Amino acid sequence: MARIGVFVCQCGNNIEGTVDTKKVAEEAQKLPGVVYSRNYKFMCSSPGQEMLKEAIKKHRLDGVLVSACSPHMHEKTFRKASDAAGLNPFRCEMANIREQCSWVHHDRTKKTGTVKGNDLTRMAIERLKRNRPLKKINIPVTRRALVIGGGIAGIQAALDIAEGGREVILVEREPSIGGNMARLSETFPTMDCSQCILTPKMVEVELNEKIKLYAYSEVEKVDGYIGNFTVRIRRKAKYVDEDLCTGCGECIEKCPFKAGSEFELGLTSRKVIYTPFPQSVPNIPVIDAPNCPKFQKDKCGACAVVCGPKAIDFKQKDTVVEEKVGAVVVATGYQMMPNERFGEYGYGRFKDVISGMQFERLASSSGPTGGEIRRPSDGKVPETVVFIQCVGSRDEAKGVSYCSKVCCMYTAKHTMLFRHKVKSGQAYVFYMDIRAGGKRYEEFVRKAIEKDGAMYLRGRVSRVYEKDGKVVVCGADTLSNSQVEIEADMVVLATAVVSRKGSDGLARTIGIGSDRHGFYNEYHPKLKPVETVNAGIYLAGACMGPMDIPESVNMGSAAAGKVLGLFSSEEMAREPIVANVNERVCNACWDCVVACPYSAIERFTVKNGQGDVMGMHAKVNEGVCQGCGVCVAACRSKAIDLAGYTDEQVFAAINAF
Amino acid sequence: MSEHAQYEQTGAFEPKIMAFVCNWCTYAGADLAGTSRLEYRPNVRIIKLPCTGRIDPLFIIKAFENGADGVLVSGCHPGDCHYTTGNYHARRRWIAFKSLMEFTGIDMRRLHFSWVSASEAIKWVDLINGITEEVKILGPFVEYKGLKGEENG
Amino acid sequence: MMKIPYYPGCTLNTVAKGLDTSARESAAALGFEMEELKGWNCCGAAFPLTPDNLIGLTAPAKVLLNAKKEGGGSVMTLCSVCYNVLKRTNRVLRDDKEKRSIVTGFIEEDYDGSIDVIHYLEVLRDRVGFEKIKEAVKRPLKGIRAGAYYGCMLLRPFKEMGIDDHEAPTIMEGLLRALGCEAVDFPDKAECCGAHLAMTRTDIVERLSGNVMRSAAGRGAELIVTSCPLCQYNLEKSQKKTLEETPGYREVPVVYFTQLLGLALGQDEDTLGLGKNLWDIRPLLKSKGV
Amino acid sequence: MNIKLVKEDIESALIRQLERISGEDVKKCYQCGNCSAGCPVAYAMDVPPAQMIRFLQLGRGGEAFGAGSMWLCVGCLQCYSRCPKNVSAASLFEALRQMRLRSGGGHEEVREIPLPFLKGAPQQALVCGFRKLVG
Repeated sequence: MARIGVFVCQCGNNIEGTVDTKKVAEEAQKLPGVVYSRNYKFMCSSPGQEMLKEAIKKHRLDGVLVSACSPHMHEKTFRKASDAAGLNPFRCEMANIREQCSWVHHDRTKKTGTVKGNDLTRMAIERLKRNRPLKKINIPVTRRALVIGGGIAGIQAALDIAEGGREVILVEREPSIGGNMARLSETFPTMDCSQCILTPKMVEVELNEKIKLYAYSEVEKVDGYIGNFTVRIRRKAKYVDEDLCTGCGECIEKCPFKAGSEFELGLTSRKVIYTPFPQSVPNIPVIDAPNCPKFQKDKCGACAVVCGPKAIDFKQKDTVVEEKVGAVVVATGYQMMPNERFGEYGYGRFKDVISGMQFERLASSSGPTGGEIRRPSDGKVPETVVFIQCVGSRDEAKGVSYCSKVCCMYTAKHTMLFRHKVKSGQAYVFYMDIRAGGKRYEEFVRKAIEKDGAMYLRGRVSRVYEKDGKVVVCGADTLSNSQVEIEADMVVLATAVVSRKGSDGLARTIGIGSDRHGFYNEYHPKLKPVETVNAGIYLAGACMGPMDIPESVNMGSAAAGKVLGLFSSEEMAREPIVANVNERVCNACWDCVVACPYSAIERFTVKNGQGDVMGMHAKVNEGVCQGCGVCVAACRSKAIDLAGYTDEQVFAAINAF
Repeated sequence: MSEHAQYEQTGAFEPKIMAFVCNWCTYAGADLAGTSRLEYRPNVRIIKLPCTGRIDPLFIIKAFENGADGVLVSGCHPGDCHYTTGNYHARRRWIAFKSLMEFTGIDMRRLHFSWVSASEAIKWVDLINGITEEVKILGPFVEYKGLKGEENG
Repeated sequence: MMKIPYYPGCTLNTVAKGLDTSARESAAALGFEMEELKGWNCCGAAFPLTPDNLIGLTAPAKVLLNAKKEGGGSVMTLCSVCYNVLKRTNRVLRDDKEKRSIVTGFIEEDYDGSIDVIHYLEVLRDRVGFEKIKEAVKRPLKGIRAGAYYGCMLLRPFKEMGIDDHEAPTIMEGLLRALGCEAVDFPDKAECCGAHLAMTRTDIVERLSGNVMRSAAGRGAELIVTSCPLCQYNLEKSQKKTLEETPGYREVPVVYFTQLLGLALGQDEDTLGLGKNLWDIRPLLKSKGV
Repeated sequence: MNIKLVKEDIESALIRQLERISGEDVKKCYQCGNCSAGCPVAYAMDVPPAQMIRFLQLGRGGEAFGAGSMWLCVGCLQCYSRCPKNVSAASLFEALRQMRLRSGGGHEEVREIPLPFLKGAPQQALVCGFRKLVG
């Protein structure tokens, strides 16, 4: 027989006002298994808790029911007190007779409240009798993190985690880290040079002993769960031995072949053996095999000839490495919408219609024109430049319904850069709305208009065509209600920020969600902005949605903070409210596997000593299970139960109704 | 006359309602009704579960068997589930289960499914008052109680 | 010989006879026959712009119904407007069951939108092929700088018409090059000519068509081809005004693309109906030695 | 211009009827102005397409009906094909015309059309023109 103690709280007059707690205690005393029952003024007070502890010891209680406020309020308090008195905390239960009884039934005669209070207490006692003692689950944590993506968000996360003393593996797809930020000229609203603030951070990554950088590599597979992930990384062949290469650049110098530069967005070309840009980290070139005659026709090989340390290795193959990590930060960034979708703006047909990102390169002192604004067609300095905002963004017809968030600001920046470099120039900006919400952002846009004389036109451009060496822009100015035509020398399209091509594939690989635009889903849009549904996997930067540099850095640091929190001890304790499978009953229909929102259930194969397959059953990974119980209800053979919410407990409560 | 008077046992039939609610939304919503000192019919008894997705249809049948005259299932709004998709499972199960219950002769006015978020105390109050009123008109549900009696007897 | 059911439409039977005859002759030379529908009526000359105007769908539905009854899996048009009206009507009848039942109830016979509406240009491109046309050319139009004017109805709305990119179409240029011409690209090739405003607002038509012609002439076009009788009419007629207003502007003949095709395939200039044009193409041909 | 805004106008039956006939939802338009920018006849309109839609959003049917713009739209669909919100100003113009024509008002008298035009023009111009402009 159980030995249950019941404590009915008066909560001053909060409960006592409409519930006769003495009577509730007396009624409880009559129930089988209840050996002790009383009411008290404030159970949560120190004397109340002490009383509870003493009663546990004195009456050798094996279960405690506190009939008081909502368990959301004080369940932790009483479980802690029980634990201190040597009672398993999960043998302590609460009945909610305040929020869901005394406060909502105002019958001062106490009749209504007492009836309900009795019922709730009785149901909880019956449930409590079936509570099994549970132990917190301890999961070992590999205190090492993986950061996917070496843009500013990933760099920030990696540096912060390393700063916290933990090892980081940073995986970057391109030959160099730096991401899109490395392409930018100046940054709004402070106008400091992007590379000047980014390059030192890139170097820091390279020098930090805690960070292992895998450039020119991709994550192929992520297995496991929080604290215990196994990651497979493909290191693409560079055809250059990293250990031998000194980064002298002789090979690049002597390479006779060229291909379009990805980094410069086609504005110029690069060698076939190349680093994306001079400040690349790591400063190790890669060979672009599809464009290299050595690979295609077995000709040339100049790079190998000039390489002093003999680092060129044409026979190099992709390698796959496996790493164990405890947490993953996804910081894969964004890309710009392909402008070819805008036939009416002539991108791709007219050389002098360029994208905003290309303009960044034109304005960058390390860019193809050395920072002079020269148009691509003939290298002339443009006098009139038209900037078109919302090219793709907020355009449902083209599939992007959202605002790209950064274009208003960088377009304002572009007009300023243009005006600073071409003093006699005139910038026109077509906009629909100006979204400059941010510290010093609105002032920045006003400065572009008032100080640097950019002419802002509220309206959209209908079409662009070439005429006599000019690009004619036909648009509307809805404020003056007229059609406007501008004969421009160059047109800059503020194209939409979109998710990276293949982002949904990576989402599936690592088990996180993405929205219909391919941006990754945070766990909660307000309260858990860097977490994902897959515990131990965090997000940083524009892979989650369009964001600017400060926001990306914020998120990178926030994700790092989360990772370091997780890594604060070697083991991670968690509530034992998890599902468990009765292996003998499980008939391996896998309905639970399909139902589980967390992929926490695996198809487990039972083998004997000889390795023969004896059978299969579902197996819950306690590290991943969040305790929702969906699998329990889905299981046809009743093979799964949820600790803390077992069928037995629920039915006991129903039966006591 | 104070409001409570109408809830007093006047010898008239007072239905018993059992509510299966999720821990994160509806339970918290019901708590909020308390902290806001809203008043509602005392006929409901709540059983808390982590998620509506945990609810086994058998719970509902058992509730009827144990004397419930009406049953309510309530959880987070679609898209707001603490466990991402648990309430969708509940909804799917509910759609299948509903027709089965209808087939077995349970008046669907006795069985309700609703979304109540942690902030919707007023919705909770209206819901409970509404269901209580509706079930009161329907009268006691006796068919399943008989079953239990036979089994026990 | 491949037979393709053909819907001429009203204008091709009268004012735009040249478009009809040149197309038929060219088809014969290229190995297919245009089989005119036995029973046909006017398409209505405008696809209703509002979705609740179903009465406007009855006339084209009747045309499509007849085409189906006559046994063809498709029906071909030459006029851009007919193409637009028939193709879009066909799509409504195919995709919208409710509208279909109302419209077919009105014409008292059911039609399910199951035939394909195609344009002569599509036949040339997709069934004959520009390469084959190039081989069939007997009189290459070497040295002629021709611009293709598409107008509106052939291309828009893109989702429903889909014959070519609606912002930068190239199908007619492909044909022009096959005939030996130099295809001149000009920005206004898909801008409106003014259409039926010719009836009430000649000033607007003169301005819009004038813009098109100046845009083409500015790029060096000596000749314009089109597939729409109304465009042809407007572009041709408005030039009187353009000549008055624009110093240095010289008249540019506007012909149907089929007329140029017929010419290159070696047909007689008179049967092509070239003499009926306001601005004669023949001096140009002569000057180029064609 | 001074407009007094009232809910009754914004939700007026007239505007709803225009929406029903045109199949368009005027609320969808966010006034980017692309239709006005690309419309070939906007230069001649007293109320260009975007502004016309704005009047409808404000519930000002009078301004929309009072303008001559509807008689100038030829339905070239440049507005619709470039609209980022898939709104067809041409359909709204057509709905305005339809409502006007259905109520017995026409824009053109047949006898005013010059005879040489009637003789020489392609039929399609007449058919199309009559359908759009004549009651």
